Amino acid sequence: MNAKISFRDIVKTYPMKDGVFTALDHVSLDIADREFVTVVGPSGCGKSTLMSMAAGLTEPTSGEVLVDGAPVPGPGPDRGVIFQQYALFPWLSVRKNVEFGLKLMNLPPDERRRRAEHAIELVGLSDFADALPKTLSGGMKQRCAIARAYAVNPQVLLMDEPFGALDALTRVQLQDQLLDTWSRERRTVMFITHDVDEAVYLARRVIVMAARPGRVQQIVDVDLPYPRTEEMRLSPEFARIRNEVWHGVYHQPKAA
Amino acid sequence: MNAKISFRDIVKTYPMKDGVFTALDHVSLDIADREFVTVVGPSGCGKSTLMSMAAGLTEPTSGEVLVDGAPVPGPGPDRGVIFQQYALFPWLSVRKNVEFGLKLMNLPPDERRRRAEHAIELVGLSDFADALPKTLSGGMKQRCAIARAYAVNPQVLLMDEPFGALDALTRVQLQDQLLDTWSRERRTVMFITHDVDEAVYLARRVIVMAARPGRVQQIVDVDLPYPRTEEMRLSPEFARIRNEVWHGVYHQPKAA
Amino acid sequence: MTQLTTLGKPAAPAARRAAGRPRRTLVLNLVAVVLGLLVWTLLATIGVQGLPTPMEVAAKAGELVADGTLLQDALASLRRVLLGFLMGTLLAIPVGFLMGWYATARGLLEPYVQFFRTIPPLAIIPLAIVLLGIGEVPKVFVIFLAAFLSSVVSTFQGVVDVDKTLINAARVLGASDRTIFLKVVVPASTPFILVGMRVGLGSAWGTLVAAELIAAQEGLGYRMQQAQLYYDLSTIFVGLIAIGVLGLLMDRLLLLAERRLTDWQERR
Amino acid sequence: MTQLTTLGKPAAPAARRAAGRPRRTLVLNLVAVVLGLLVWTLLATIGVQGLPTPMEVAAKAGELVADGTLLQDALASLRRVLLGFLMGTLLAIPVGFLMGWYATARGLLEPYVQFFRTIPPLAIIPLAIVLLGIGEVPKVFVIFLAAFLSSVVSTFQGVVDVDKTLINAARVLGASDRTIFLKVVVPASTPFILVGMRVGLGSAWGTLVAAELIAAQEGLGYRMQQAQLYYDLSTIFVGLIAIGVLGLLMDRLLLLAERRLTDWQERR
Amino acid sequence: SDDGTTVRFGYIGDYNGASLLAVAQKQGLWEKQGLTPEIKVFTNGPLQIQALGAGDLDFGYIGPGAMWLPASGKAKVVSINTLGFADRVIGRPGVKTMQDLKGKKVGVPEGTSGDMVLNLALQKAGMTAADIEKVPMDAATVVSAFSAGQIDGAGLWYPLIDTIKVKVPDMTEIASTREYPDNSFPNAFVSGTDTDQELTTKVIKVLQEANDWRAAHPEETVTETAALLKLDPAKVKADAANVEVMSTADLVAKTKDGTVAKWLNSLGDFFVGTGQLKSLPEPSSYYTGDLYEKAYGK
Ligand SMILES: Nc1ncnc2c1ncn2[C@@H]1O[C@H](COP(=O)(O)OP(=O)(O)OP(=O)(O)O)[C@@H](O)[C@H]1O
Ligand SMILES: Nc1ncnc2c1ncn2[C@@H]1O[C@H](COP(=O)(O)OP(=O)(O)OP(=O)(O)O)[C@@H](O)[C@H]1O
Ligand SMILES: [Mg+2]
Ligand SMILES: [Mg+2]
Repeated sequence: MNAKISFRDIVKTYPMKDGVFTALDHVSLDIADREFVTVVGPSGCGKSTLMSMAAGLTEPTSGEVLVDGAPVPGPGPDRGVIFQQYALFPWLSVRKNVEFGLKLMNLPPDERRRRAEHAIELVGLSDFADALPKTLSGGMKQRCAIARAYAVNPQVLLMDEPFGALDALTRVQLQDQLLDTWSRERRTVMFITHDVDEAVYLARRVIVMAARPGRVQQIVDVDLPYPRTEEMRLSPEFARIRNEVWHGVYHQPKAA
Repeated sequence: MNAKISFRDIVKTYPMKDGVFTALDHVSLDIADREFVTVVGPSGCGKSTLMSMAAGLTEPTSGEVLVDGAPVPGPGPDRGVIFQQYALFPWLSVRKNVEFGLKLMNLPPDERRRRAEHAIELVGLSDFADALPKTLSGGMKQRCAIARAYAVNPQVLLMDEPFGALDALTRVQLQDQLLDTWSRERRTVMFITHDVDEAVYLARRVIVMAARPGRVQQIVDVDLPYPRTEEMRLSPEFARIRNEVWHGVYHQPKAA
Repeated sequence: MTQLTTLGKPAAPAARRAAGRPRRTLVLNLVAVVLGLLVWTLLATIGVQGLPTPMEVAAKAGELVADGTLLQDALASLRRVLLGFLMGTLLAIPVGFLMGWYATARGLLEPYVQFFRTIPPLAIIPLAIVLLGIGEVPKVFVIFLAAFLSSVVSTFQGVVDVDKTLINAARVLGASDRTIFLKVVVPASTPFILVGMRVGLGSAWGTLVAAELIAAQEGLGYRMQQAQLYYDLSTIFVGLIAIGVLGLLMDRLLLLAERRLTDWQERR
Repeated sequence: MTQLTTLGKPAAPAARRAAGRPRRTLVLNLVAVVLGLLVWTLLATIGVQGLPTPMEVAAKAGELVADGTLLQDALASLRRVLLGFLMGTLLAIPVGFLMGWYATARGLLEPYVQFFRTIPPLAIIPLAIVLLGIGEVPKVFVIFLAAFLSSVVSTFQGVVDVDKTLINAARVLGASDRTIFLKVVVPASTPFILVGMRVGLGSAWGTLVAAELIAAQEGLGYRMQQAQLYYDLSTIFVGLIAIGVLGLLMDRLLLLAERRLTDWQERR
Repeated sequence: SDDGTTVRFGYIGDYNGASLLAVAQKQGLWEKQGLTPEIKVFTNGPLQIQALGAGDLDFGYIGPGAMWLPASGKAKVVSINTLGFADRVIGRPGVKTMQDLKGKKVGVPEGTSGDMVLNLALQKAGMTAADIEKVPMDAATVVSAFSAGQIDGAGLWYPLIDTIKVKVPDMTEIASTREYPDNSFPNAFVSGTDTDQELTTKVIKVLQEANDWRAAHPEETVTETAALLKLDPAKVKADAANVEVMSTADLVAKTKDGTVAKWLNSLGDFFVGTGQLKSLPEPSSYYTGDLYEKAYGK
């Protein structure tokens, strides 16, 4: 299989006062090149941990993470990450935050400028391009983080609840934008969300995880054609898949 | 009118390099005693700013905020706050975070313990009571912040997107718990959310705000009886109100 | 201003405070200085033997200003302190980074940094003379060492305390260690670095007297030692006050720099 | 351990590093010390005039240990430094808080703190003798002053930099200023406070020689000054090394305290 | 001295500063006068004068370099101790006369006896301070700077010169204190300005008896002093070689015939020259010679 990212029998434990806590328990998962997968699961089931391994920021206790068939070489600009906690550089304006990654690519200044402007516009922050993060509202911070990741235009996008702090309309707009970009440029996307609707609407496959210990519970294929449309959200097929995912998440057999 | 919290002609501006930015533009709003209002509106429209004024943490540039008819006397334990950014004390365990407010009330230790345990259990963190915040997932941090506010059992609850980082099931559970507590003990609740469904499900009135400048656009009464049930979510009346709110938020006439 | 309006104190006083702030601080500073002078006068006139009064010191200062000695001494000392201080604190930043970032560098450097930090500058002088002679170099070196050693701890801690998520954010954007240092660690630890610089500044001035033990021909520290031989307390006080005032001025400049550099911080 | 596994460096080395860390650090420390001794021996045997070799110093140390002088001196100095250091840094915490929190306190205290920070301890001695005599009190006082002045800046900065949202979170739970100070500001600024304490510790030891100018009858600083009368460099080196080692040990203890106290921090 | 029997006595940890106290203690001379000594070691004279002024000390010891302090009324000299001949002007190998130092760097701790001997040597050679490059520095600094070849000459004293000799064996002694018999460098014991006559007399008595014992037992004195100072006796002995000890009778005689006053005046001249003294005070205004004579009579 032509896997872009492979998780091979991943175990992640944390030492605790009383024994160890198993955050991920033998998780294996392949994400194909140019695939869009979403990950859902109860709070604390290890979604962020798994993603952080793909980013090269966390090491598994045992098991292996492969990118393009080779062990993950640490973090790199080929895999863009949007963190659950935004992680903006507080001393840089919105524009400078977005340009941070572009500077590292040694782009000519006007090209850099252009791409930053574009990403900022995409998330609707043009009027705040020169504002410092501390003056932004929660949703605006999140959008800035999104713009920063988009601007670099990485091959793989790892997104941890990227639209969690956004109002419904902005959210739908950004979902459609993301799908649009993805289908045009065919990036690989791993997208964590707690919104089942969103998970189904975006993905080719929905990874349903279970908690205590964190593991892959079920993988639901979404056999809806791209481009996805608002009508599809109302289709019976969508409702069926939605229910299947919901069921997978919330009627899990209790773990040992 | 028997208003618990009154916003009287509130203006909030921030100095900018080029002139001032108007975050709130002549906002007036009364929240009755024992009322449950939700606030929705686009990202950056001033929801958090408004709430922070009720908490006594931010001062309006002009206008007045009254609590029980008197100018807001600064922050106090009568008004519990759940911050959009959680604001947990990173050096305290979940339990100690939750007990923080209780200690300030000079409760006897076992009463304190009991109430903390209860609040922690309510949000499903019992197994992590002794964990430090840095070891919690995003959703778990948010639940800890919720437990901390609940434990003090304040007369007024000011909640800023409190369920934003939670998975759908946990979210529904906490919504029902909140409604349950609210109807039993009849607290005043001001609840910010970006989920229109949630806004309608919880509130007696939904305050719809508009952005640029931030202002109250519309107030939608929700004439559904309490206790609210899952069936109501599917009722045509719910759908109608939901649509009205959605319309209010997303089809706003553009401001000058 | 922002941080003051969000102080969370009742509305009116905070607003007033925000408005009148710079002037009020100045007034308080003046009050403090006047109080200090009063206490001093009291000590000098009533109790303590040998203590010159502020008037005597002022007269002596007048003399020293008139014949140009004070200006010349101040300039000589200022040059030494500035050089030593700048080199010391600027070197402390990369060294603090190395120690905070690479376990190897830390293991190798830390014993020395900690060891020499506790060694009094007076004790370094013989070695400095042997290795560097008796010109300006050993004087600046002693000051440099003091400034470096006292600010490196702070810088090091700043590096260690940088929020991990910010470093991760830079890494995933493809930043090298060097970039992370310059573009993330340095700005993020600016508050610590500036504390380090302010502490280093204090050490630099505090070491001046010791440094000017090395065959100085002029300088505030040298003048004070001369005066000590003659038990000329007024001149010693003029020297002390000149050092204090110059130190205070430089500290204010650093504070100003800090305000501008850490504007992005959310704080009270 | 946690911070090391999240270092973001390639998997294998980081894991290895985490496992072998304490031992590796120790080895590196030892390597550093051995290197230092080599350089010293080289300097002493080949180049530098008057420098005693490590062997000579060790022999002198043996003598001083044998006749009990070293132990007695070390204890006397340790007592002074500990007292002065503890009082100085503990006072720095509330004073730093007052200055960081109340604009009035800041306006009144800051000029003095900044002023005295730049004044060399040597210059304080005459005043200390006049006001406090020649017993233990003025010695401890001089050390206290040095420790206080160098750690108060750091504490102050820590207070100013405490995350506003945490203070707000405490306020809305009904915390008074006092509670906020004890329960939020102090823990949140622990990293700064501990930097302050470490810098203060350095200053305290560094001031020891000056303090023991005040008619000390025993102590490492006193012994070094005595040795200077006869230019007995070996004894001076024994004193320096004893000070350095004691300082290093105390610093390690502080570091240990820091590790335990700031365990909650997310960092590399 | 609350009950009038405790005497707080300051000293400096070398042969001159400590030998009498070591002897007095060992020979029980304090007890004979009904006094209890409390001796405190200092690193220099001015600090002791300060402690005398602050009331923390009753008596102290100063070298010639600090003699301008009693002369300016800060203390009283109660007894001359010895004459020091330890000071030299030294030069790097090849420097043979003061003329050779012309335009060269000469390190000197200002205001000390090293400075004095340099001045005298310059005078004798018909030169002034302007003829050399006088570099003021701390005594320990002079040692380092001279050994490291950073300066060409120095005004310094033994035992520090011994240290230099080890490093620069062929250094030269250009001038010595011994060459200036009219300009002796006496060191002395001092008290505060308000002298309690009775107590002072008793203390002088102790010092006189110790002085005579020291004059009679030079070897033992070195041993006792080394023991008190925890120093190598050889070092103390070398130190003592540059000291002229006089018997008490001799000192009394020299007080009577004005020799002591002459010494003090010649020091005073030096201090007037440096600016440390504004005018030359009458030695009797700060040397309590009468008490010294009386005590000897008892
Ligand atoms: N440093 C740590 N020490 C101990 N436990 C940790 C640590 N980091 C994470 N965990 C635990 O690992 C589990 C998985 O965390 P993770 O952040 O991956 O959850 P998540 O699925 O992203 O949850 P959420 O949806 O709430 O963000 C959690 O139970 C958390 O408590
Ligand atoms: N310190 C500040 N300086 C300048 N502008 C600020 C400051 N604080 C907030 N603002 C601005 O005020 C506006 C309202 O912010 P607020 O946080 O209240 O929005 P919000 O409605 O809560 O948005 P969200 O849903 O994204 O959290 C935003 O446009 C923000 O940029
Ligand atoms: Mg997560
Ligand atoms: Mg908000």
